[in-house]
Amino acid sequence: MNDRQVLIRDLLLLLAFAGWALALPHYGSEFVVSMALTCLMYVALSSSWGLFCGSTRYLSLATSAFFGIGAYTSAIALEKMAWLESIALGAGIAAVVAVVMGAAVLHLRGTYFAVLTFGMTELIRHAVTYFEKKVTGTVGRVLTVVPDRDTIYLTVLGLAVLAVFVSIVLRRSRFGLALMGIGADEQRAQTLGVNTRLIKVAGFAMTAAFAGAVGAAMAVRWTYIDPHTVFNPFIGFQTVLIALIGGAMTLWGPLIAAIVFSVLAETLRLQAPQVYMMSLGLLLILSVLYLPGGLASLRWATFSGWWQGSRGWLRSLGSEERKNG
Amino acid sequence: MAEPLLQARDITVRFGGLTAVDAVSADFHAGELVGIIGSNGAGKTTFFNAISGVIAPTSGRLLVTGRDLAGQGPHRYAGAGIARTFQTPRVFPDMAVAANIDFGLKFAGRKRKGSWHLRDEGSILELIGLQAQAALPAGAITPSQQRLLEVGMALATRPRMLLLDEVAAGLTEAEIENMAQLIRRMRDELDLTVVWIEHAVTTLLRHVERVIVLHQGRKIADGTPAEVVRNAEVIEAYLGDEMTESVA
Amino acid sequence: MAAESGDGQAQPGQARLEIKKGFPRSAFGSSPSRGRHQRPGKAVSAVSLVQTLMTLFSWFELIASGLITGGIYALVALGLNLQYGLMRILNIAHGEFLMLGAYLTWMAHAVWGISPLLMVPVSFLVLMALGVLIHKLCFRRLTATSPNLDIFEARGLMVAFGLMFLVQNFASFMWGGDLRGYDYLTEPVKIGEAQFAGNKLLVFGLALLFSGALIALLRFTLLGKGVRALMQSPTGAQLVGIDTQRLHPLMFGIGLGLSGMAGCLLSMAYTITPSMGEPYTVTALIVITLGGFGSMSGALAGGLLLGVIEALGMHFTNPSLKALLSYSVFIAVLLLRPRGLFAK
Amino acid sequence: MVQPSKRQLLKGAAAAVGAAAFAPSLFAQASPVRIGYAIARTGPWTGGAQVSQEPNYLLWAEQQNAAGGLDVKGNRRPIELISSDDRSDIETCVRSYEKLMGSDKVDLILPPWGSNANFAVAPLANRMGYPVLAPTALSRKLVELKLPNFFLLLQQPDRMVGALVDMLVANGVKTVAVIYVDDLFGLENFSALKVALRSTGIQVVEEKSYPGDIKDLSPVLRSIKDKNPEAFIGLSYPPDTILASKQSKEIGFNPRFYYASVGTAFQLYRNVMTPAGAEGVLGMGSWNSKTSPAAKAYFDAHTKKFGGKEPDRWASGHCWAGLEILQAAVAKVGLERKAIRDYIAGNTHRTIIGDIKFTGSENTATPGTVGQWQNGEFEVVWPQKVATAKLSLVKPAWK
Repeated sequence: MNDRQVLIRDLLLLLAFAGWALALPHYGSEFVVSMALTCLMYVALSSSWGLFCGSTRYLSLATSAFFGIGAYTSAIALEKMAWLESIALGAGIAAVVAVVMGAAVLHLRGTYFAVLTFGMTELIRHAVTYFEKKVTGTVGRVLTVVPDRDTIYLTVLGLAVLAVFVSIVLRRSRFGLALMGIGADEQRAQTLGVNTRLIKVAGFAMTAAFAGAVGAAMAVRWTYIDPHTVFNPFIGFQTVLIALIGGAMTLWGPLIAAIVFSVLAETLRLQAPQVYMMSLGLLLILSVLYLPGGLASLRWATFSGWWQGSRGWLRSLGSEERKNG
Repeated sequence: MAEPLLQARDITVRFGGLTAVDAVSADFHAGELVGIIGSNGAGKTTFFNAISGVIAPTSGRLLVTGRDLAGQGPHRYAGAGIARTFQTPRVFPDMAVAANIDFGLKFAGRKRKGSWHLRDEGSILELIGLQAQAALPAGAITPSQQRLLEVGMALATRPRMLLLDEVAAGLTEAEIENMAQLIRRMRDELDLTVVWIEHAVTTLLRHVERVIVLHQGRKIADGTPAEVVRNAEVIEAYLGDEMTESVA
Repeated sequence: MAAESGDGQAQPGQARLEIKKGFPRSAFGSSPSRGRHQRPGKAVSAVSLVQTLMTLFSWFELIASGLITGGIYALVALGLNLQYGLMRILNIAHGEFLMLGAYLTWMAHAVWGISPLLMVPVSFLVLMALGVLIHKLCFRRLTATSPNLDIFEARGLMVAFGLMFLVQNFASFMWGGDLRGYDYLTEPVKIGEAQFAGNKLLVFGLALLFSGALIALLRFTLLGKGVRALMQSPTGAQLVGIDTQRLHPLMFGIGLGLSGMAGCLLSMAYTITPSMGEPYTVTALIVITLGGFGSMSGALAGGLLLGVIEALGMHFTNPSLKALLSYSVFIAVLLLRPRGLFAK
Repeated sequence: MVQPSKRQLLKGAAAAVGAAAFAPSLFAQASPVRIGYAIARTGPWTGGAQVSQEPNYLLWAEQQNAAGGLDVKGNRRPIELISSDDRSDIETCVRSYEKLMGSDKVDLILPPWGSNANFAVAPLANRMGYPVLAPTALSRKLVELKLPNFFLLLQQPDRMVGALVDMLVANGVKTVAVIYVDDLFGLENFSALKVALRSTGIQVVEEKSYPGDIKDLSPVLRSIKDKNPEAFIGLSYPPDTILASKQSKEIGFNPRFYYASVGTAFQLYRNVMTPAGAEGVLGMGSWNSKTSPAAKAYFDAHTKKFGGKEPDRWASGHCWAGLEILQAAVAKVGLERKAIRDYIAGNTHRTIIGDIKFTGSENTATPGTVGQWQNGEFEVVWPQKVATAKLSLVKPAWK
């Protein structure tokens, strides 16, 4: 019962968010829309990262690898294929790479895994550079077929909403439960019948598919892509930071953090770019030290303090968060 | 006699140069209540880990109702109906007690029809006596309640065989008795094969019907408690006294 | 002085060319893309003898230059090895602290004219103090609040990420984003026929010295025993009277101090920018992976090995393959020999 | 249009210019001309952007405002720069320009730094009808996009390496060794070099590419030294230009002609290598303060404003030339962007680096040039008609 109410609440919130974002291009200025686009990009990346990495506690730094793969795919495919097909292809190839990568590294945990995913991202970047240079004779690609901005916006919005929607559905599914079990105690989950290897690879591939799709959709904004820009580790770092600061295991945390950060970035960037980056670092440290559950947990803690026992649905929200957290 | 539920054939586990389990063979039949004893480092837990898939044996075969599962992952064992607990309870601390039970039901327990007592979360909670704690996070209940929950989680996989690793450790006298009751009930009412490791030999020998004794990785005895305590090798390994007393 | 050696160089060089032309190629085959270059004809035995000698010389030069670079790699890895290998803090901001050391040195040299050599101990001490402070502010709390080592590692990594952003942008804020550099000890030094830059040799020498000192420190002193005990069993260490409250910050501080010192030395040989840190972090990671986390001698050997592998790889194939090569080695070692190449 | 400010004139108005987006309109007489740009102030692009580009924007705005403002068809109007950091990130760069052109509706934009950022901004600006005069974009592919509003000030690879090859041929060079960085810049220049060398008798004794973050070039340089080429050509970026120079000195590799593309023209190069050490080194350079009196004035003003920081002798000049062209266009046709574009496309412009004329997007009037360090100054030494000093034929040993 409670669970059902939470589900309905989450879906309604998502619907409201989607509706608001959908309406934005009609009344928002050019600037607001492009800011919203970046914001949505990080909502999609961080939420999908949280899907797998949040619940299983596998710290993947490979987001930029999948992003880059998606970007390259759409750069190549767009000449022959339709827009959505290219995006789907980007997601597909990223997922395939994730399956291969996951099969090789997902038995390692903790910082080993983080370091390895980072290493593999760099390896892919250098491999693509080398391949491009040897085979095509140049490293970058110019994208000449470019859809208009609204199409890109709608696509990224769709991906962001899909990422959150999948998160909502997933945490009520066996798959999501298995991921959570892996995060809590992988071996225990195994002895209770979870095929952890399969689940991990599938979860990793799913995260990768989102990153690939986002990469495929965003790359067309840059006209020219080369390995250095699309495999930029910073994209991966920022995704992880946003997810963690927001609360990687919560549903709305990454979304909240993505919005907070976009706004913060835009306001601080103009006056004091270094200060923005420094406060990003500081915020991260503080949140790890004092708020390991992320921004979303802060909201819950304060709210529950104020409203304890006053409203039924709020209490159910609390227990839901706790169950997920 | 019917085919054994689990046949361990020459199970050997080596860690580097150390042989933790040395060519141990044993059959476990449906409905048996078997104890495994041995001093520290005798290889009890390693043997358990091997027959539940947590570690792959270096050599040997593990036939579960005739199929060799040696080298497969623990989920295959769980799927085949072999459930286990761990020495230190490994519950999911952030999930509610009920959700911890639910976990097993959703995975290994999903494919089998359980007996009446294992029909759902509620019935299992009732069996282990944790209905009152159902909504609490598993990390918040007492350590002895966590031991019960650990057993409950294993039961939720609706097993045919239950491997219990020192479930009585750290419990009070009364709690041990309670646990032993539960174990007997499970065997009797759920028709489970129960294999039970305990460091406290006295407690164990009082409740099991058959004992396997491991010493320095090797099986040195296998029989009824009464037989085993008269076994010369066992007495030598164990200094005897304690065991003879307990059976008397 | 250098002028003479430079001018004089052309003549013998030209003479040598005739004999040496075929050097690497004859042994390893040639890549067709590498230019029109005659292979040596059928060699008369006397010529081939000379050729072998010259080849030996070239080998020496190549391996020596690889070893020197490798020494620098080992130096870069020292601090991180202490922090990650021994304390399980994956300090991803390692390169940033190195950069800080480099900037301190550059500033001291460019503004006050202080000798970079003098800055070696200074940057060590400054960074060490900073390290102790950072440990007290961040990692102590982290140790106290993390339920297990896994979570401590993951959170430590996140804190280090934060430090990376903080330090890098602090530098950019303080000193701007321009490339910086200065000229110090760049005079070539001759060893036999081969020439090496003075500052590189200095860096190499100091890398060996500090690695050796650290190995000795950890192996033979009470401090080292304490650290090793700490790694094996923190509570046990406390029981035998090791003060973890002091030892931890101190070790972290020494780690950071070593990064600062490495940065100071590197600034003699390379240009510096606020964003220079990342490649060094990666290099350090690769080196300590090769050597096995926490092993000082392993890291030294790993660094030297990587330097030689890269030098050979670059010589015989292509520098572009260098990154591909080092990452492949890195990943292969992590997957296949996670305890390091030299682990038994 | 922008509302005329009703505020009182405050003293020191000019000093406020160039600060940031919210720089208030302090000028009472005329509404400001709002000029926007995003450029790297943090991240890896900063080094280039803060040497060759942004200082020029600031200096230009300051000079114009000190003179009473930018001449818009005879009316002097103050310049208000609206700028932000692009964090060396393409997406941030694109977003910033979308904001500038779409929301802020600035009067004019100035380009970001580097080929990649210009690739991203060019089609956008083209669509919005903003003319862009890019001083730090170097790629044939950008020319091939055929964007009517986009103009590249730098000489393209074929011209630059063409001049280099001409110079080598004229001096009887027979053998060269080439290293090039693994990106668009390196590859385009390298293929242009190959084309230019084809009709000459010059032999390439070694050609190797390397990744941009390289820390050690000595194995490559040693093998090149063994082959003893008469000329060394490094198609390199500033950090690797300096690395290669230092390591060449280290191993005593000192060919007759030592050329390294980007970074040689920087003041930094002289600081790092010392004036004596830099002596004779060749690189991409197109002007210096001897090129023209205007160039000298610019050089002095730049050095004075930025506390001794000199503009580089290559792209800084192009950047300034771009600003000169823009200034002339606005003076002639006002702020109507289509008219500015037509003015830029249709005329030959006199600038501090000489005449500039565009064919399509490409600057086809400025010849390819070669620069050389001589006595602590980076001189233009080739071709003779734009040379500021005579080519010194034998490079002295590294010092």
